[in-house]
Parts: sequence; structure tokens; C-alpha cells
Amino acid sequence: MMTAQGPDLEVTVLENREILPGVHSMVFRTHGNVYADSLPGQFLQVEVSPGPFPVTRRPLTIDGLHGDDCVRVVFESVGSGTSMLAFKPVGTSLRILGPLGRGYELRPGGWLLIGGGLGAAGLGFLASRIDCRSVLLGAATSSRLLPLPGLPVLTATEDGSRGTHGLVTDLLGSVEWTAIENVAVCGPVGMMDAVIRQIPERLLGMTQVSTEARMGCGYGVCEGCSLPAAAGGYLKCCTDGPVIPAADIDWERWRGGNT
Amino acid sequence: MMTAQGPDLEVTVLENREILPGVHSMVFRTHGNVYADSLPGQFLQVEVSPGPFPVTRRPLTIDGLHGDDCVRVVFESVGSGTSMLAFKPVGTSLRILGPLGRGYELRPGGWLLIGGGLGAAGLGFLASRIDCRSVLLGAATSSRLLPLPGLPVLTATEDGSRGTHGLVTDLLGSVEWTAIENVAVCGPVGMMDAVIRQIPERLLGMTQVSTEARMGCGYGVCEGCSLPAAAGGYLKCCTDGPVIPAADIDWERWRGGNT
Amino acid sequence: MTSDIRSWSLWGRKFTSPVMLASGTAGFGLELLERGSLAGTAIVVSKATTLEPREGNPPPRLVETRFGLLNSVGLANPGVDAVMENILPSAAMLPCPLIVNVAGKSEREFAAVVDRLEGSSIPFGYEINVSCPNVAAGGVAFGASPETVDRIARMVREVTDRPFSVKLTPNEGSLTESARAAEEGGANAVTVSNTYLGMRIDWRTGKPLLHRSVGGYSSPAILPMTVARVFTVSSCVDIPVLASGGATCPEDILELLAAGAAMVQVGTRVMRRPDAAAELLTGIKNFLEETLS
Amino acid sequence: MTSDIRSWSLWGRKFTSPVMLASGTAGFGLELLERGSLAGTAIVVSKATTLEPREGNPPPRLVETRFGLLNSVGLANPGVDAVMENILPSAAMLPCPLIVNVAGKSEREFAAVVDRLEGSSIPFGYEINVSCPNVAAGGVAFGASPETVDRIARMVREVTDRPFSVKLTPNEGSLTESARAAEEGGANAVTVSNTYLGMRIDWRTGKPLLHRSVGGYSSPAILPMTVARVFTVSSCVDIPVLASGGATCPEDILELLAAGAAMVQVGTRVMRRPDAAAELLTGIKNFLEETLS
Ligand SMILES: Cc1cc2nc3c(=O)[nH]c(=O)nc-3n(C[C@H](O)[C@H](O)[C@H](O)COP(=O)(O)OP(=O)(O)OC[C@H]3O[C@@H](n4cnc5c(N)ncnc54)[C@H](O)[C@@H]3O)c2cc1C
Ligand SMILES: Cc1cc2nc3c(=O)[nH]c(=O)nc-3n(C[C@H](O)[C@H](O)[C@H](O)COP(=O)(O)OP(=O)(O)OC[C@H]3O[C@@H](n4cnc5c(N)ncnc54)[C@H](O)[C@@H]3O)c2cc1C
Ligand SMILES: Cc1cc2nc3c(=O)[nH]c(=O)nc-3n(C[C@H](O)[C@H](O)[C@H](O)COP(=O)(O)O)c2cc1C
Ligand SMILES: Cc1cc2nc3c(=O)[nH]c(=O)nc-3n(C[C@H](O)[C@H](O)[C@H](O)COP(=O)(O)O)c2cc1C
Ligand code: FES
Ligand code: FES
Repeated sequence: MMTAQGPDLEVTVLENREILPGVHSMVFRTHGNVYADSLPGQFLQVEVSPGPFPVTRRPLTIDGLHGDDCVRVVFESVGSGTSMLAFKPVGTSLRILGPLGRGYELRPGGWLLIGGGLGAAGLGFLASRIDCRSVLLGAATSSRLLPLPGLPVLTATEDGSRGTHGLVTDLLGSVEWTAIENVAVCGPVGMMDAVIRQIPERLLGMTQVSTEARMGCGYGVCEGCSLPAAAGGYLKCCTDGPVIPAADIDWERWRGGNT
Repeated sequence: MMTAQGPDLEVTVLENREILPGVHSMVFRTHGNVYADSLPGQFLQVEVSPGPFPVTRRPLTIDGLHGDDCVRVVFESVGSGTSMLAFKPVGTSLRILGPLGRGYELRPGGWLLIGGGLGAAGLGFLASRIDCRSVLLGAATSSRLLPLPGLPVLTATEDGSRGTHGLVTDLLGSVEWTAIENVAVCGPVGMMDAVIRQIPERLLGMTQVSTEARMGCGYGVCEGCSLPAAAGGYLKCCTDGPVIPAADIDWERWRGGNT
Repeated sequence: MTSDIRSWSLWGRKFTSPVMLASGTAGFGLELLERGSLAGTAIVVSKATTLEPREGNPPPRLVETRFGLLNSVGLANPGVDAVMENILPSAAMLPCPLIVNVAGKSEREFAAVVDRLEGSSIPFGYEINVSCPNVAAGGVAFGASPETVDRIARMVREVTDRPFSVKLTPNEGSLTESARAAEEGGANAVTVSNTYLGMRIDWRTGKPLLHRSVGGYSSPAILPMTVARVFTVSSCVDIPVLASGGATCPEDILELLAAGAAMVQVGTRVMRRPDAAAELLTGIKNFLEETLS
Repeated sequence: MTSDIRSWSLWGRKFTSPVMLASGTAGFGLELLERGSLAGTAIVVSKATTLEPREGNPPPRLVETRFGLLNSVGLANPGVDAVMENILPSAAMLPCPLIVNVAGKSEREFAAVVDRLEGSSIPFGYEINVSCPNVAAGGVAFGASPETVDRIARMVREVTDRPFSVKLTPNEGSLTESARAAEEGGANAVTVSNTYLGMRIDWRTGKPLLHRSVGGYSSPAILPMTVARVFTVSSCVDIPVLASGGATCPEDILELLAAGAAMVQVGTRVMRRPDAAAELLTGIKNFLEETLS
């Protein structure tokens, strides 16, 4: 039931690059090898300020590792916490707690990776650990598309500024399904829900989604991060997830927001 | 009853010097001549942070003017607000409200100025406007004595590290009282009270004291800054003072703290 | 009663700003008028007026906490006669309406003060302060009991045709019940609410930092509590709700309006920024324009 | 009851730290134990336990305000049977005592839950949560009425010889009357207090940011209100007062002890810093040494 979760580390910002407008890639030097065994899909909790506010940390997906002692995140500046983080110069020390949560189950067989917007953060990390056959990426416009160099990526943008003019689900028709035995989906709820409803039924049981919920602690004690469970009641995003078998989620309640 | 009070100005820190350990002299460039007519004993309200906290400004006595458009304060870093202010680098802009309150009534005749610790802030400004015959300065130790160059200063320190070994009241015996027609006192309540009780009675009516009280607004609207009045009830430090005729204060209630 | 966050009115009068100055932090508006700082102010609420003059509490009356302000002014005021003679005549110069905040030591005192004030043409209306946390008699205790609120409102209703609001306490009793009682008793609005009981102690000495130990907590830190109470109260009474507590930036005002407030009072912020109302109004208009477009 | 800020004890037991972990932000202490984060913790208070399993409220259950946190967890828990079977046995490994926080939908449920828990040797005592702001039935309503508090305390007293605290609400009714009622009813402590009602609304859409609209406000912003209430309550009951609300740094703990608290609970801070108790204890000791010397 419980999973030992990573420690609270004082780390140093080694890199802070704006890779897309408002989107930063940040590397933390951890002065140790705590993150060496972290799994794609796991996350960390960043204390964005040493001061009293904000009161809680901010959860960010592990986007990749650099050597033994560095971990990278990619985040968009959307509110108070992430905008403070975006301003941290190289050399700043801050605290991160992790790695946290359940990552992807790295099963054998070909994988299809589907990402929407910033949801693509971490897909490169996942791809490096599995047999990645195809990646579908969707975003509102080209400047919201995370680069995933070296991967077989198909792209859709809502404004047609890159790739197919449309939604990521419009790319499903191009997939060579026979090669696919696993699916990973991450992005906004609406996008994930649409994907789940359109992929071949035989793959539903093999589909893992990377979820998000407002988090408090991030390590299982506060019950803040609930997600509607298919079995009734709720799952905890932080310890039951964030990566969860698609079939375990009650999509109707989640999608509706009326959860 | 009301006195038009100075405007709220965006000013620039022109100088920030630590003149004694923990004591800063700070000059604000006001980009105008609002302070040109300010009187010794008046104060200003400094907004120490543009952020939400602290919620109120901090009152500081005007220590002097530099040319037409600059005003100087001297302050000790004693708590949250003043310590934030102590860290403001030259060039910082912040807001000051002033000049505020009643300064000294600049009467003719010889003056005796008596200051305790940081209470001496502003005495040089006062001396430049009146006929200053003598200045008595007391402090716990020599590193708490504000420099008052060019003035006839007698000094007492509690640890004997400079001047007379004792309290400022121990200097009263050395004053040539015949030349004195006005007295100005500023410092901690206990020190001012002791002075008031020991100066010649004929001067009591000619003694003005520079008071302090916890302030909210500083311009007369909040009733936060009460001082016990000799006539019963309270005076407002910010608009009835800060400089108040000694005889108008109920020293017993003020001294006792049981006000 | 809930309302459109873009249109601001109270008691049949339309305003070009939703910002009122709260009681006790703007005097009678005259110091601010002299400063030229009443721009953007829809209505000034005066400091509390009582039947007799009140000295107020011994100092210290104010102390800051890390994230707010505690006050223990204790309704210092010159009494209703002096207000009638010396203050209200000058208040005729105010460019906006004045609501007189009224306090009392006994249930009857509120109506008695209002009755005297009826002799002046100045008051736009009254705010009946049954919720001051800083006095021994009355204060919170009145506001905490719906029966008392009802009685006080009825007595006030009897002596005036002018509109009045009852300023409620968030510290004791049931805010919704007291709000309903105020409405039943004839109030034309409720002010939600007064300060929260708060305190600071110097742990080294064990001594409270305010002379009266406990004071009233205000500041941006209390905003979410005001939002909750305005939301709850405005859905259970039909009279307008005036929000008071924690508004310091334009978004705060908009949030309180969205919660159901007819108008929003600003207190502590004015102590720091005499021009708060004008600054807030500019911000509010910018936000509304951005959102419209 | 007031106490020396340098010596920390509860219910006949001395502790080497004044820091307790508050209910709902530390689970049953097991996740923290596994992390090695229980150093410095005197007592863990468990999350609320009810008779039946409770799913808790729909999300969003958490939202930050500019200066605090709103939660609307709604007593999510697996129910007392699952607690007895699956959780308490592992809690035997805790290096410190465990107080089980108990909640109920009806007045009788509290005693019923305690009665079941009596079958386990683990609980050091109970915390009777009559003050949860996040449930439709019970919650605040129980804590607001002294009569109800008295009845609930008596029923609990009847089924256990273990000590228990009643966790009171600061949102409605009279905290001092409820505290006295708890004492009369047989409680061995009162916890002062639970979260304050708070809310956030997106003014652009008019939509509340929590699913249940109003939630419980916690964080350093509420500290001065807890200090005031601990001070007032501890001077009117003889049982120990456990402080809860706003403690995030060592000085906060010392201030709450100086206000009269026997021990201090830390909630929200633990969500951000699992090692909060150890960090706080180090700071507290440093401050006390500085002051002694
Ligand atoms: C497991 C997990 C992994 C995540 N990984 C990434 C990532 O790799 N890159 C990235 O850019 N973002 C990621 N997020 C979302 C990120 O945590 C939020 O954008 C961030 O917390 C917003 O904080 P803020 O203070 O800037 O925003 P706020 O000012 O608090 O709010 C702004 C907006 O952000 C949303 N938001 C706020 N807090 C959260 C939260 N805890 N969870 C979800 N949404 C929230 C709100 O709904 C709101 O619309 C992840 C979230 C979770 C739960
Ligand atoms: C009219 C007036 C003129 C002043 N002039 C000067 C000056 O020229 N130089 C100078 O160093 N200090 C002066 N002071 C005192 C100065 O305002 C306080 O030291 C300052 O406000 C403390 O703020 P803080 O946030 O640093 O301290 P806090 O953290 O708020 O408190 C630290 C200590 O400072 C005292 N204090 C806090 N606020 C006030 C206040 N408003 N008035 C008095 N004491 C307070 C408290 O009693 C406490 O012991 C003056 C005060 C007044 C009222
Ligand atoms: C210094 C001070 C004095 C106050 N005096 C009064 C008063 O006389 N009558 C009253 O009803 N409220 C009084 N209040 C309460 C304010 O009107 C207001 O309701 C409260 O401060 C919360 O709003 P804010 O957070 O905007 O300050 C006072 C508040 C302060 C800070
Ligand atoms: C996420 C969360 C869940 C909580 N759950 C409970 C609970 O189940 N039972 C309870 O008595 N209090 C609960 N509380 C209240 C806390 O125990 C504590 O009283 C409150 O948060 C104030 O303290 P703090 O400012 O230290 O957090 C909860 C608080 C939070 C933030
Ligand atoms: S965020 Fe606290 S339990 Fe998941
Ligand atoms: S500080 Fe507000 S009246 Fe003096």
C-alpha cells in the first residue's frame, strides 16, 4: 500500500532555459544519486520559495536525468508558483522532494506515446526506456509543442501552424496499430478522455495515463489529490499515480469535473 | 485641527550607509521639493516593501535635508520593517509619505538639546534652525552614539566607553542654565521622563519632547498612535505630535506603560 | 442578494466605483479630502460614533503580525454631540456620501445615537457596529446573538427612515442567523464583517503586545474568510451585502463582488496608501476591460 | 490551564518536544515513519476516522490563496473497521504515541467509533473532531453548540477510560462556552482549533475554486487568531489546551505555548516539509537556549 518515497533534498539550479515562450527547462543538481533509479512518470515536489508562501510545493514531472546527480523538469509558467520558479537564476538553491509516485510500468512490446501540450514533458524520458514505435503530439499552436528529438513524432496543431491541422486524436488514423502493445497518454483531461474513447479496445487494458490533480503533500498523507476511480471512490494521484491504468479511472466523473 | 500633510511620493534611495553597527543613514531623492519646507521633528512614513507585508509603513524622523529635493533619515534595524529597509540598495524606488506631523516650535532664545540613543536622529537638523547652546547625548555604549559634528556636545555612556560614565541625566549638572530658554528632548520614554523631572522648573513650560508611538496611518485617520495626555484621554502622536510640549503629556501614565 | 460585478449601487444610488472606505481607517474622510485622496471612493464610512465621548483603549493599540495587523483602538471618538457640531458640518464638503458608523455600550445606545444624527442632513445612512472586538461592554457580544441584533435593528428602524447596514461579527454566534435577524429587524444591508479576534504575545516575557491583549485582525490574510462569509450570507438574505475584510488589490475587490457583495470596503490598505481607492479603481477597470475584450 | 513553555507534557506523559502532528496532514504517521520523518514528533494525531468508510469530497479538494491554503477533503477515510484491521496494527511501530481523531455524522457516532477503537491497544487517546468545516452533516454544527459538545463528550466518556480532547470550531458559536462544555462533559483536553471557513472564487467565471465552494483555511496567516483563542480558552478551563492553527516556525510554537497551550499541533507545514517536527524542535531549542543564556 505504501511506497517509500524519496527524500527532501537541498538542490542547486544548474540550468534554467526558456525553451518555448513561458516554458522553462530546469535542471537541478542534487549532490547525490537519489534520482538515479527514478522512473518515467514519477514526479518531484518543488519548494518554489524558501519564504512562507506559497504554502505548498508544486508538483512537476521528471523530464529526464542528467548523469547520476541531476534531474530535469520542464514547466510552464501558469500561476504564482511556477512564475516564481521561472525566475530562479542558475545557482539558486531550493528544495525538492522526490522521486515521488508511481511511474509507468515499463512493459515489453511496442509503445505508442500520446501527448497534449505540456503533457509531453517526460515522454522523452519514457521513450528512452521502452520500445517506442510512434509518438503523437498535439497542441494549440506550434509554439506549445515540446521538442522530442530523435523520436518518430507525428504532430497536430489546432491552428494548423505545424503538422496536421486539428487535434491529436486526428492523428490516431495514421498509427500502425499492429506494432503497438502499450499506450501512454498524458495531457489535459479532455484530451486524454477523447484519446481513450478512440483507441482500439484491445489496447485499453494496456493503456497508462499520466494524471494530474491539485496536490498538497505529494507523498500520500493529505488526501488532497483525489481522482475518481472506476471502482467508485477516489484514487490518490500522488501515490496511486500519477501514472494510472486507464481502466482504473472513472472517465465520466473526471471529464465532467462534476466528480 | 487638521494640518495638510505631505503627499505620497515615489522616491529613489540615493545613499544607504551603515554609520554605526546596525544603524543606517539613508537619503531619498524625492524628484521634487516637497520636503524643502519640512520642520525639524517632522517625520515620514516609509513603505519598506512594495509587497503585501508589512501591512503598514514605518515612521522615521527627518534627520535632515540635502539640497531641495533630498531628505535623510537615520534608523536602527530593530525588526522586520527596518531590517528590510536596511538592505535596500542605492537606486531602489520606494514610497514615502511626508512630511508628516508637528515639528519643533522654533522659538528664539538659547536651546538645550538632549538626546538618548537613536533619539538623537534629527537633533542636527533642529540645531541648524535654532540657537543651540548645548547638546547632551546619552547612550548605552559609544557605538550607539550618533555623530553630531560641529555641535557643542557633552556625552555620557552607561558603560563609560565615551564621555561621562553614567546616564544623560548625569550631564545636567554641567549645563549653563542661564543661557537656556528652550529645551528639546528626544529618546526612550524612561530617559525623557527622567530628564523632565530633573530640569529646572522654569524651563518645563519651554520643553518640547519628540514622542514615539506605534503608528498605523501616520496621518491622523486610524487613532492607533495614542499618547496619554495631561488633560486626560489621549493625544495622537502623528498629528498632535510627534513633537509635544512636555507639559501636555501625562508622564506617569506614559512611563508606567500602564496607560 | 447577489449582483453583477460590473455595476455598483447601494440604496438606490449608482456609483462609479465599488470601493468604500471602511470604518475606523478613514476618520470622517476629511483628512483624506484635504490630501486630495478621495478620488475613486464611492462612500466613506466614518469612524465609530458613540453617545458619550470615548477615549479609546490605552496604548499599544496596534501591533503587526507577520502577515497582518492587530488593532485595539476601542472606538475612540469625541461622542455624537461633538460629531454633530464639529465634524458633520465640514463633511458637507465631501465629494461622496458619508455613512456614519454607530456603536453603543447598551442595546438602546445605537438608536439613541442615530436619533441625534437625524438632526443632520449629512448622513447617507448608518452602519450599526454590533461587532467591535475591542470593547469590554457590547461589541462582539451584541453581534453574536440574533435576538439582540434583531432588537437593535428594530430600535434603529424606529428612529430613522434613512437606510442602515448592520456590521456583523465573524467571531461568535452564527453569521447567517445574525444577518437574517438584521434583515427581519429592518436593516437595509449587512456589512460582512468586522475584524477577527487575534493576538500576539512576546514569548520571552509572556506579555501580550497589545495593552488589551486581544485585538482585531485585519489585512490581506483574512480575505478568503471574508469571501466565504459574503458568499454564504448573500445567498440567504435579500438585502445588499457590503464586504469588509482583507481587500487590498483589484482582484480582491472583484472576487468579493463575485462572491455576492454589492460594494466592497477597504480598511487597513488605506492606512498604508491614502490613495488606495483611486489605485484600486484603476486596477478594477483595467481587469474588467481586459476580460470584456 | 497554562503551563511553562519549557516543559511539555500531556495526560501524565512527559515529552521531549512540544510538536504534535495535526489531524489530516500526517495520515496515521506511517508514511512519515517510512520516510524517517517522525524525529521531533511528540504525538501523531491520525486523520479522521468515522464509523463507515467515507470517500471524501469530489475534487478539487485543495486550493491555495495568496497567503494560505483551503482544503475540502471531507474526512476521507476507510472507516473504523479498516482502521482497526489494516492500520492500527502497523501503528505499533510508531516511535511516539498516536491519538486517533474521530468524526461522526450523528452525535452518537463519535462514541460508537471510540467504542470500536477500544479494542485496540494502540491509541494513546482520542481527539473528538466536532469541528470539520467540510462535511454537510455534523462538522461545525456540532462544535458550535455547547449542549451538543457536552452530550458528545459524555457519550465518549462512557465508553472509554482513555483520555480524549475535543477539537473545537472557531467558526460559529462561542469557543469558550464549547470548551467549558467539553470539560464538564469529561474531556481531558480541548484542541483549539480547527480551520476557518474560507473560499476562493474565480471572478472571471463566478465559479468557486473548490468543488464544495467553502473550505477550511489554514496556514501561517491564521496564527494570530489561534494565539487569541488559546489565550482565552486556557484561562477559562482547567484541562490542557492543544493549539492547532498556523504554526510554521519555531517562534510560532513558542508563542502558542506562551499563550497557554500545553502542546502545539502542526498541520499544513508538514504537507510542505515532512521533516517539519525535527526542524521546529531544533529551532525551539536554539531559541530557548539563547534566552536562557
Ligand atoms: C503529478 C503532476 C505532475 C505535473 N507535471 C508538470 C510538468 O511537468 N510541467 C508543468 O508545467 N506542469 C506540471 N504539472 C502542473 C503543475 O503542477 C501546475 O501547473 C502548478 O502546480 C501550478 O502552480 P502555480 O502556483 O504556478 O499555479 P496556481 O497559481 O496555483 O494556479 C494556476 C493554474 O494552475 C493549475 N494548478 C495549480 N496547482 C496545480 C496542481 N497542483 N496540479 C495541477 N494543476 C494545478 C490551476 O488549476 C490553475 O488553473 C503537474 C501536476 C501534477 C499533479
Ligand atoms: C514619529 C516617529 C519617529 C521615529 N523616528 C525614528 C528614527 O528616526 N530612527 C529610528 O531608528 N526609529 C525611529 N522610530 C521608531 C521606528 O519607527 C521603529 O523602530 C520601527 O517602526 C520598527 O519597525 P520594525 O518593523 O523594524 O520593527 P517591528 O518588528 O515592528 O518591532 C520591533 C520593535 O520596534 C518597536 N516598534 C515597532 N513599530 C514601532 C513604531 N511604529 N513606533 C515605535 N516603535 C515601534 C516595537 O516596540 C518592537 O520592540 C520612530 C517612531 C516614530 C513613531
Ligand atoms: C485601526 C482600525 C480601526 C477600526 N475601527 C473601526 C470602527 O471604529 N468601527 C468599525 O465598525 N470597524 C472598525 N474597524 C474595522 C474595519 O472597518 C474593517 O472592517 C476591518 O479592518 C477589516 O477590513 P480590512 O482588512 O480592509 O482592514 C477598524 C479597523 C482598524 C484596522
Ligand atoms: C488537508 C487537510 C486535512 C485535514 N483533515 C483534518 C481531519 O481529518 N480532522 C481534523 O480534525 N482536522 C483536519 N484538518 C485540520 C488540521 O488538523 C489543523 O487543525 C488545521 O489545518 C490548522 O492547522 P495548520 O495551520 O497547522 O494546518 C485538516 C487540515 C488540512 C490542511
Ligand atoms: S497530495 Fe497529499 S495525499 Fe496526494
Ligand atoms: S497613526 Fe493613525 S492616527 Fe496616528
